[in-house]
Amino acid sequence: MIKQKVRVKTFQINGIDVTGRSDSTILEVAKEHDIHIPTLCYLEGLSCVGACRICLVEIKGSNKLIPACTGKIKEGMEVFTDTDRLHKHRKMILSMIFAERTHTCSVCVSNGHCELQDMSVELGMEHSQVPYLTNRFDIDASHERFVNDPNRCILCTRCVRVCDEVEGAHAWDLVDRGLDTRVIHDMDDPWVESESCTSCGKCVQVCPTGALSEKGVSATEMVKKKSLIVNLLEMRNRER
Amino acid sequence: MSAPTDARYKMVERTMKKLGYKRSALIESLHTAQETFGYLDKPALKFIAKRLRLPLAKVYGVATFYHYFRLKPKGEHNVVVCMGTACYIKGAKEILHRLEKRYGIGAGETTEDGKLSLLTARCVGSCSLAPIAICDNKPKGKLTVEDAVENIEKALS
Amino acid sequence: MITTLEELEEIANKKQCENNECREELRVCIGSSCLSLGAKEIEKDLKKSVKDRGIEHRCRVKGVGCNGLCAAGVLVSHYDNESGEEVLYEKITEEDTDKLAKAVESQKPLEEHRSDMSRGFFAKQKKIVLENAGYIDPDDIEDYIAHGGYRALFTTLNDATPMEVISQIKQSGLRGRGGGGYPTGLKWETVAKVDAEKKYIVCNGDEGDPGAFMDRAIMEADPHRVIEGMALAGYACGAAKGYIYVRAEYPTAVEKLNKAIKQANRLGILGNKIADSGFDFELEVRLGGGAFVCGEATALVTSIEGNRGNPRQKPPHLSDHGLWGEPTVLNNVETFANIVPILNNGAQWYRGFGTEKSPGTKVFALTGHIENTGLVEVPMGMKLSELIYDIGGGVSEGRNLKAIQTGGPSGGCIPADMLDLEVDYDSLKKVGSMMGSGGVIVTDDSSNMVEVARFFMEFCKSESCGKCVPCRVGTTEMTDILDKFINKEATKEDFELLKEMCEVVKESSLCGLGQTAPNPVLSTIKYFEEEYIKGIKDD
Amino acid sequence: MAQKIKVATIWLDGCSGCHMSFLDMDERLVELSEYMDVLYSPYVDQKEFPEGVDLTIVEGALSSDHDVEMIKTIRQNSKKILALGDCAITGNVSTMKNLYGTRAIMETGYGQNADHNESGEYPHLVVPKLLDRVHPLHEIVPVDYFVPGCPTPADAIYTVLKALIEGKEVNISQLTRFGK
Repeated sequence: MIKQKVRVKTFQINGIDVTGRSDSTILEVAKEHDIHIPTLCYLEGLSCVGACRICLVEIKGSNKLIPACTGKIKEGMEVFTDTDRLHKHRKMILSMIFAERTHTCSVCVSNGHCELQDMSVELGMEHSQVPYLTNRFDIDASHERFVNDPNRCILCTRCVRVCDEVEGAHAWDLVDRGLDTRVIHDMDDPWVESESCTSCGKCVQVCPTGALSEKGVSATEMVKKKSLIVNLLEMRNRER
Repeated sequence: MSAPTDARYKMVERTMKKLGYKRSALIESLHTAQETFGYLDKPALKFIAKRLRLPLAKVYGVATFYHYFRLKPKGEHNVVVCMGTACYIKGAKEILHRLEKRYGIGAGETTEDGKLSLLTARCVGSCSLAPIAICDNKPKGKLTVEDAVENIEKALS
Repeated sequence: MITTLEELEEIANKKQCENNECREELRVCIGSSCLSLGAKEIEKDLKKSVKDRGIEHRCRVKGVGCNGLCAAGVLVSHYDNESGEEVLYEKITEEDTDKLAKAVESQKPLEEHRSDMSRGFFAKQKKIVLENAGYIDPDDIEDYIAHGGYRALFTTLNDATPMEVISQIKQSGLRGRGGGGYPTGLKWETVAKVDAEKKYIVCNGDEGDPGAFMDRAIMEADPHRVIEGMALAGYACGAAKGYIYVRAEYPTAVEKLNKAIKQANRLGILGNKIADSGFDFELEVRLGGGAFVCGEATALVTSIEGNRGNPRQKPPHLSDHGLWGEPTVLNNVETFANIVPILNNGAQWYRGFGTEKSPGTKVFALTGHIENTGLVEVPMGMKLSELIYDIGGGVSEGRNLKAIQTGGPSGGCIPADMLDLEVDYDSLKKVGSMMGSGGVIVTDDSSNMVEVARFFMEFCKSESCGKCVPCRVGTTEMTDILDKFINKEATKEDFELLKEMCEVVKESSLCGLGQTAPNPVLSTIKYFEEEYIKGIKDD
Repeated sequence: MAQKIKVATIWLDGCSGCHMSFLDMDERLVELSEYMDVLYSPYVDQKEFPEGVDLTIVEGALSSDHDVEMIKTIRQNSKKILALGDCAITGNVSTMKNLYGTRAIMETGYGQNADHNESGEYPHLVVPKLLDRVHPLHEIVPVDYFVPGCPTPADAIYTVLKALIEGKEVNISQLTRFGK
């Protein structure tokens, strides 16, 4: 493995001078400086995958757009997080997420507490620019406490990551690929039959939409504990 | 889970042993399992997961990601229609449609009597013989729609 | 076990003598294309016929790799070791084998199957990568050695420093043959300079572009050349372990490579302390599983690690975070196959072929509506017209050339009026296509270009790994929109949306698959816009 | 005073909740009536969709051949179309049947769940024919304004209409959203 010394790097975000530890990501440094970059698949405390492409930023001198969550900072780089080009791309990408599956907000348990819905407000997306794809998935309500509705899943893989990285169970993973990709338990077994699931419910709490929810809540009632993971990791580190 | 008594598991075990039971041996083990069993059923996948100490979900995720792996048994006879570009522009689509109609199954499916599986390939790399189909492991190149049907009729009879 | 150059020469001499014992050779092409036309049976029958006629002492029958003219398979070449004369027979079937043996016996060529070797298809080619293809027995390491094999490795290990190797490759100007065209020497240098305990050399044999089969032919016809190239890369970069990632759909290539590695291990050409130097190099074959995306560098590496082939965001590049997090050199089969001739003949010699910015040759797979489908190797910078007409023989009679598609699903269509284009990395890019791995698909005027674009879009859709949104959803949406054009149900708004989606998917997708997926659409819009307009309904 | 804006409102495949919300503007309706005339609406007794409408406010998705015919007429006869509420914009609850197909829905509604349906037929003579797939408005005709919500809150409708009357720009996302 290559060892790198931790130093400090200075660069610019939106014309503002910022500094960060040399191994930081653009998103981390932006957060430290109260510069907001919209994110969706990112969740503090989990690994970054750069899958949703909402946090794309522009780097001066490069034609490529880079996700802020995985992009490492470089000395002297000039990052832009708020350009017309980015707005256009983000809006189209968000349209694609809405169009991919069936997010009927009005009848969703997470209505009003949904990160996808919030993103439509933040990005000013009031209608999908792309046609809706109709793709039906079976709902798994076999577990006594939780429900998995893949029709509302955006494949952010937070559930997969939290189960593997924080709970250590790796009960979730992705199955198939492309548009058919789903999150599953074990060998696509019903949730209740999963040998690996500990029923800890972390996946439910980190799910940004109504795809994973608690049983017994009705529309608009599912409020998730967003800071659960960060608190958990802090507590663990304190014990050591 | 008790160790499967089926002697064929030894083949899979050998591959895993050769690769030191490392987690990275997963895909190679799946290949061996498919070669040995003809397809990957859940007991075989579970066996590999246990031996390589991998989560079940991960093994299943990998097995379904790669389209070379089959999770269902193949038919007695198999026809793979190549859908690569060269074959496509020389009429592979029509061949596939005709076969789908003739046998009442879609690509990737097996007839109810288990006699015939109709499969497609992304490109079998024999573009100079386009359009090509592979009937029971024998490549049949420069096909016409009629040839294709005839070849299968012959195999099935 | 051999440890010195002298011992290597000894094997070469012995094998050459053995080869010369028989004055003549019948070389049966057992490349995949001919194989599927019954080449294996033909080889067996020929052996029998030759024996029956009692001429086995003067004529040997052997299987060789692809010689390129796949359209005319099965190909059998009759070679005279003394005079160096060669007669090529085409379209040989099992019925012809005895006639052929008779022809050898009577010294009268079998005219009705004789192929004209002076025609453009052969005359205009320049074989560097494929120089052994069609001549040597890929199953026999000694035959490779007899043709000068492993000399580059032994001489380099004895006389050259890793930096000298890299400097030769840099000077040669060799660029990655996988499609991107990144300078190989620079790539090696980056990894060589990294201070790390473990490094890896990985060969990308996951040739997934529909219509491309160059790498397969190389792996099947001359596996040792790839192995030698990789070992040299290992020496240059300080890596002791390499992997060749091959599609499971190429069983013959896998078999030949495994056999070749085994033979090399047995002779001590791979393993510990190669050529009595301090250099160790171990090589393993890994199978792909039918996922085109695994041709992408980060996906390929994660697949070797035993995972779903999901790419990850770059940077970091493989050169500092590759296989198991270690610095890794990843090159394509054809790139590795170029290393040995460069080191044997020198960078200046290599620069004598091709253009200034793209030296050397490129292997192309000609397919589609073209007379001579098959594999050809030509100097970079050759005019498209030469490639299509002089070598390829043009389109079928009564038809007109419409477009040439290069670069597979990541590439684009070049219209027939741009035949003067000189083919290299930069010129193709300039016209909106790309070199890709070397598939050249020729379409005549019977093809609808929107359908061609749809074919590639559908390909990307079903090969999208599903990780990032623009590729997963965008390729599906664009396939649906293209369907509207094909069914003549599109609106003007659809056309605008299609163009907009091309831009977003291209710029915001995570990996090369998504970033290049819109190229076939963009290039067909650029050159064949009227075919899209025809798909827009009136009202 | 300038000429009043000619407005139409229509209720396609939706629950009428957005029209209720419209009425929930209460006394502000009186204020708006200073600036606009409602020519055609469930609130107005007018059978034919008029010509020369300035703004048509559409609630609901497109589910039947009649809906499609209507929206095409509306597009022809209106300068601007405002899609009001999630059904018009996303299809909302109406499009949930797309997942199962129209046939399956008819079979459930008029077969399995029917108390009396001896003939086993689905209504097809006097009611519009259902499409194979429900569409939001903009998949069939160009739409000028999108004001989501389920139902769109009265405040949002008022602010948007007021902005339109005054020719001012307004950030719709700050007023309402999907599912609100």
